[in-house]
Amino acid sequence: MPGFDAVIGFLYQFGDAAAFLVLCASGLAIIFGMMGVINLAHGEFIMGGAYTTVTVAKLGVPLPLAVLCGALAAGAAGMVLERLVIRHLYGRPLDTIVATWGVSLIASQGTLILLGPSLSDISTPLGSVEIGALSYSVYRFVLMGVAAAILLGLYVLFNFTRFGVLARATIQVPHMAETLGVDTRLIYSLTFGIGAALAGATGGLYAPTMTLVPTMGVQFITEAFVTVVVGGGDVFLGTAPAGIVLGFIKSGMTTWEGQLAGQIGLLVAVILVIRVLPRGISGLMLRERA
Amino acid sequence: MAEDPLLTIAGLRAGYGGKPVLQGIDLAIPRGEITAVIGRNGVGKSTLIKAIIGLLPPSAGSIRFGGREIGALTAHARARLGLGYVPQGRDVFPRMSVEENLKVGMSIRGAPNPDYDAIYGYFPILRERRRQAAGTLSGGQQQQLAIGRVLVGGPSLVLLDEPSEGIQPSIVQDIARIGVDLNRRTGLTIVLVEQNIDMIRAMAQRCFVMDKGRVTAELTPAMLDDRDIVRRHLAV
Amino acid sequence: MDRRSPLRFLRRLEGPQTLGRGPGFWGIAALAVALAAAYPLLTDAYTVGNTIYFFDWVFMALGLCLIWGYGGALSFGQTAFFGLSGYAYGVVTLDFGADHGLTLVATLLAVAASALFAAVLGYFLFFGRIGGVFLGIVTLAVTLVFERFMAQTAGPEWHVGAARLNGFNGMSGMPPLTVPWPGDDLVLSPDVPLYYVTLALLVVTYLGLRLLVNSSFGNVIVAIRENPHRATMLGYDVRKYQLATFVIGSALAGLSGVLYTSWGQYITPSSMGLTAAALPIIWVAVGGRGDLTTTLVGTLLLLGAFQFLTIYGSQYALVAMGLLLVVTVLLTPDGLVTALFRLPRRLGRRRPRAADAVDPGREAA
Amino acid sequence: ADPIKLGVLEDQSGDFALATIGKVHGIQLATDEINAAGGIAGRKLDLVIYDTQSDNTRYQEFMRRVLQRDKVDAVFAGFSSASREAYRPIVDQLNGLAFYNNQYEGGVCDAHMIVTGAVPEQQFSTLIPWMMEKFGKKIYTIAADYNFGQISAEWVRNIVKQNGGEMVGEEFIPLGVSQFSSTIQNIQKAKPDILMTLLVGTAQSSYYEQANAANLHVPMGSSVNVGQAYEHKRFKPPSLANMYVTTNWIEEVDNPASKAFVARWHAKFPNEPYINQEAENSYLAVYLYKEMVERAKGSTKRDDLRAVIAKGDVCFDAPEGKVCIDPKSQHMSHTIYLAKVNDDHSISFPKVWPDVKPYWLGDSGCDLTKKNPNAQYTPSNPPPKS
Amino acid sequence: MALLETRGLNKRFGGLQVTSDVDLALEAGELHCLIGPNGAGKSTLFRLILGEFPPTSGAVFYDGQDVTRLQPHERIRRGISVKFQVPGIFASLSVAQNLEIALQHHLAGHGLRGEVRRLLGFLNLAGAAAEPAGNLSHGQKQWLEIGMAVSLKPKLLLLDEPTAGMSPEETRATGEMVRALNRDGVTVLAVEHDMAFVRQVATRVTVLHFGRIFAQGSIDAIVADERVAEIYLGRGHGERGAPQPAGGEAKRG
Ligand SMILES: Nc1ncnc2c1ncn2[C@@H]1O[C@H](COP(=O)(O)OP(=O)(O)OP(=O)(O)O)[C@@H](O)[C@H]1O
Ligand SMILES: Nc1ncnc2c1ncn2[C@@H]1O[C@H](COP(=O)(O)OP(=O)(O)OP(=O)(O)O)[C@@H](O)[C@H]1O
Ligand SMILES: NC(N)=O
Ligand SMILES: [Mg+2]
Ligand SMILES: [Mg+2]
Repeated sequence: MPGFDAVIGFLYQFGDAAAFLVLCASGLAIIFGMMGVINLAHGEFIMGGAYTTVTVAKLGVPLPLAVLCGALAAGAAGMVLERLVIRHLYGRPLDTIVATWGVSLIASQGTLILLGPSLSDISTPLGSVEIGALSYSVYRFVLMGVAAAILLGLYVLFNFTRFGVLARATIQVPHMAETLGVDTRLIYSLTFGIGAALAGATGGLYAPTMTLVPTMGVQFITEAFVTVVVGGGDVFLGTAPAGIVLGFIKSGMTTWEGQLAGQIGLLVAVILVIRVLPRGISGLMLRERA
Repeated sequence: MAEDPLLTIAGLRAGYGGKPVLQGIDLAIPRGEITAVIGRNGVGKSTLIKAIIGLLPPSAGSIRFGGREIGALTAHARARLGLGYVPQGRDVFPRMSVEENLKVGMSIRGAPNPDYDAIYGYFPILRERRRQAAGTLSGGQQQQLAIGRVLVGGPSLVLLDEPSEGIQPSIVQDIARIGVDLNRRTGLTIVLVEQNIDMIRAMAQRCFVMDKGRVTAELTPAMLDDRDIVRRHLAV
Repeated sequence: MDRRSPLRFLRRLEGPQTLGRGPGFWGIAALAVALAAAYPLLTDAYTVGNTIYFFDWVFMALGLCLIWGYGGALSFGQTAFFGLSGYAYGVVTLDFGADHGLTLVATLLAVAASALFAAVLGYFLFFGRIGGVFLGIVTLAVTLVFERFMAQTAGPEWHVGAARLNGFNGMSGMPPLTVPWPGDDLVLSPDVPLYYVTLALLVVTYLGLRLLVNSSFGNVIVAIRENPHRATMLGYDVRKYQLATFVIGSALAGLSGVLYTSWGQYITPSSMGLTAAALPIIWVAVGGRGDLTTTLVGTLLLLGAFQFLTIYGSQYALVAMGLLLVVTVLLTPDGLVTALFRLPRRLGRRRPRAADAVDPGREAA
Repeated sequence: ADPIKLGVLEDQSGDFALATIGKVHGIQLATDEINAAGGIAGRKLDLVIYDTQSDNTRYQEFMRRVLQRDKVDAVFAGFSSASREAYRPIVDQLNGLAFYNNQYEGGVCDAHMIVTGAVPEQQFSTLIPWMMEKFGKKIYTIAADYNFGQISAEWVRNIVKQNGGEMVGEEFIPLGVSQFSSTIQNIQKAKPDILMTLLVGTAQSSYYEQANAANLHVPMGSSVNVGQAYEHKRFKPPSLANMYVTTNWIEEVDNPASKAFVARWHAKFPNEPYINQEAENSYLAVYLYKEMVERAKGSTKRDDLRAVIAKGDVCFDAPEGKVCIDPKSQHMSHTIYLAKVNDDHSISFPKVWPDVKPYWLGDSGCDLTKKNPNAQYTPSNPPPKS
Repeated sequence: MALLETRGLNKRFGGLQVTSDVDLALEAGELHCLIGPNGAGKSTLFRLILGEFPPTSGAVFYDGQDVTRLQPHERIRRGISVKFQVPGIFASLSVAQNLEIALQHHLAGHGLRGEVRRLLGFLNLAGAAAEPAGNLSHGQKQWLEIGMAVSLKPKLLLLDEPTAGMSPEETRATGEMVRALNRDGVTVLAVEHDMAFVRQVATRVTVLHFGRIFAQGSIDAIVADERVAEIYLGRGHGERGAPQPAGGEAKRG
């Protein structure tokens, strides 16, 4: 049944591409989409999460726990970075470009110096499954599920919890939140930490499938930024549909014309989507809702 | 009252980037009173309010609240002691709904069960627009939200910076009435920066006049009854 | 200066939009140019060639300063124009050679190509009301599309006339700038004559931009940066001003591309990649994006510092660069060179600038 | 006597550091050995080393610097072909001499360049016929989408055709791509007997683990993996199992000269994770340079050295075996080892081809003893026959 | 002939009808005030007149021409100018530069600098000329914005709450200035909640309520209108529309 194989094959690729985009973007959706910090060190948080996850997993810790360790490590690093550097830059988001670029240089080259040019990897768990004529990595289905779960979790966290309300208030008008009794420093620190932890989790989740090198962060950064920006102002109403739309275009173009077309197609789609929706996808959705 | 001021300011100096604005303010705000601060544009009224709530670090002087020195505290720490602040220019959280804006206000006292209904009772339009993004409210609606947002936290002192600005006359009356009512029922202390003589006269029991970063006069309740005296001081 | 003097427009060399005024500033500037002019006579061939190379990038930085620092539109894709012009120079010169001043024609064509492309792209962007980060991401996407496309043009089918695009390995073999000269053409390989040509171009560009930003045009573009809505309500067509700024800035990036390509006789897709795209932003931001002089000085300082660190920092070079960037941003909010500019005044005044602690008056950007 | 100065431009940081830090070490090891033994014609060797940070523009800056400021006698430079192309115009402009110590896509015909790495005709004309004989005639290529990958894929195509095989697929992957679900499906659908993987860079090497996880197991051939980025050491078995690579040397090569070389290396650089083929190429390049200078009676002038090369008998007994320079192309002959990656990622060598010559450039018209075109050619764009 | 005329202007935001069939005509030379409850749609009407967003239906005529499809800046160029409810200034540019940018349409060089100086004095901002405009107090920003609006030498001046945050004295001065402009031929449409100001300047008043024109007439007629008191002014409004002292005991309690 070649038709059936083709459909399943495409759905799998689509899910895989969308999950990658969403996971790349989820941490950045908070740090950039919400806090307005242009975090060029996002990739290094992912790298840090991946390194931690693999190191811990090699000690015999089960993978899910190891990923959690990766997330926590990246989250902690994020909170430290926030305290030392980012905190001083909230009034001037564009300067965060320079600072986080610097941080990214330090992190990747520091890792090279301390840990060498690469870290030996762990294998992908869960084996494979045959559907029709093709076989698929089961772990990839898990990634898709996790991506969906993370989006849902964030949506709930930021829209239906007290922390979420205070975080959004802090980010929108910080001095006003402060005068209403919100400990904005704590909120900033936690929010940044959550974003960094999500990046770490992404690194941990992809660690078993990728080569671990100090510069691996750059493989995520472009995708992360375009997904968040195409999503637009509202982090959660934006990132999910952006991941889906861009994932669809990328996997479609890849299937049709190969990886180059997928890559270029993704970027061209970004340009066109923003042109049609100058405030991103969530700009459209929010307008319709109002 | 005057023997036990809720807020005492002494020798307060503050400014922006080395440019002095407040040049040594001495002020006592009696507990349970409504005090107005008046003065021309740019004399430093908003600056004073910002220094009290903690948005502007003082370069000298002291601020005591309920007997405690708060000059070194962060703004949120001051808020949690019971200071509420309604800024000039409203500063609502634009991409959050009206209700979410109110929710943030609860942080002032960390009140677990905020009484939204009381606020909605004062400002019915807010109930109607509960789910609207605050940034799309009209100017006057935003002002009402800014006031409601502070009241929901149950502060013991409210700093109002030109609350009547942009508000329709009938609601200005309502706000004055609400202020006086809260003051009487709950002993809420209010510091009011205003240009609207009638609002001052309707609310304030005492009035300080500011000029060039200093308090230059104090109007007693009796003087407040005479609108020409007030008018003259506003015109300094 | 006489009000009717034909040179009265020169008064615009100073103004609220630029740091530095009065005889003190211009004296120092003249001294700097004089030193720069004497420099090749005092140093070795390597330093001359290397300094030209530094100069080559400054045009792109100045262009970005105009677009971003003055106009408020962060273009993350200036390297697209850099690359476009570089390749255009390569194609034209490889196809038509370097005789009869053709390299100069190629330079003009290449810069015009960038300007034209910027006009089309800018029309698409600004008339579509794309701004803020959206603009940054679209321009970044454009330069990455160029990079990825060019990277795979290795095959023989990718050529323009005799010029092979040559994929990721890059296009090489184009002639250096060549000036027709009685007797023998003057070939401007990276040496003293090219140094003077580049320096002169730089001085002219810098002064020209000063005139521009202090003109009423400059007033409007900074107004748009501050508050586009207000600028519209003063009757200015914001889109047209943004477009014009973008075209000028992008043409300067194109000029950088041509100079770089003819300098090293080489252009590669990676000069349009993510790292390359971020660098101009770093230079401009570190120097102080709000001003042409700080951008110019900052870019040169940073290029020099990075190279110095790479030479002497061994494996710690990148770490040191990173630290340098972080520390600079934290210590000098308005840019390193801007802070240096203010230093004399600050020392004179002996009054600390406000701890930018909380400024409720400022809208969160 | 004044020391002989050698410039070294290699990527000790950035993307390529993984494969190139060892190249610097190889040069340092050879230099130390030579200096300990009295230098070259009585002159010590002095290294001027710059980190090019995997950035083409750094090659341009530093190539000028070593030639003009440091006035080195020769330069050892470059990992990626792009970096080589970035500095090559400058070497030509300033009349320098550069050694490119890397396996690459071949075709550089430039009198200022000496190439010590292996080229496609050496690696593919050995590997592909051998694999087709063993596994079958249907070939699928995945290759990095740039010059190296495309030109290598062209070689594969040509050699497969010459040997009566069939290409069932060919896919080019942009550099930096790390997600391979679609590629893996395409390969599954095409059902090849042999998969040629010409993947470059750390991102692309994620392919192997992902293919393994999707249960795709086809015998693989490569000219670039294992020998450069030692994926078999870094990845958990069995993701690279059943891969066959032709390389002119890797750490596992099992002969006395090679073992002694590895031992000397680890004594000097105990923390080196792996010694790859480019490290050996760099090491032998220094000795080759010594040989040339000594035969030129101590002259380091490029023309004197090229006159020596033109004699056609400049050779050196490298760890891999004897290597010689081809005067027409200034490329090297090599011993080609067929390395097989076993299930546990150990290496065995089913076959060795001694003295494989870099014939293509010379045969197709590049002759540096007569003419210097300063160009890079490809099979579809060969040198003009004169 | 009407200088400005809106015909059946409707604007909805999602489910919310913000203006409904607004037909408002402004004669050339008129000084007209627009009042109405918070949220009535006054600012929205301004933005429709300026073309900041398209009306859901209806048209705007200016100077006899349909300008509904013109871009905002094109309308400004035809002689409309505006001061918004929330001050819009160029925050990091100096106060003088703010004015310069508005004035440079008409003036250059010496004349420009002279006019800037004159305006600074007039706006009471001479001391702050070199100060970044963002550092001004709220009231000073209002002044500056009025100054910019006037600098365009408009035929039609739209003022949205020009005296918000001003003291009674300043309010009166502003009223005088508006009247002076009007005497010089500028047509003015002002939104204000300050009845003293409205009384001081307006020849005609329109009341907007729920996006509809609710009442129109002289200030006396409007103030006397029971229905307007009901929805807008409140009972017993004073000069500035604020409450009368609510009985001695309330204040001194
Ligand atoms: N963020 C700031 N930076 C620098 N100077 C400022 C800043 N905010 C206000 N100022 C200056 O401080 C002085 C006092 O301003 P403030 O806002 O306290 O005045 P105000 O009395 O509240 O006036 P208004 O009635 O107009 O609101 C003014 O001269 C103003 O220019
Ligand atoms: N973008 C929008 N989305 C949804 N509702 C909006 C939007 N803009 C305005 N509104 C609503 O339209 C109504 C009219 O607003 P407008 O600002 O015109 O009132 P106004 O008459 O100027 O009031 P005020 O006197 O308080 O300034 C308000 O109820 C407001 O909430
Ligand atoms: N030469 C290579 N492998 O790029
Ligand atoms: Mg104020
Ligand atoms: Mg309004």
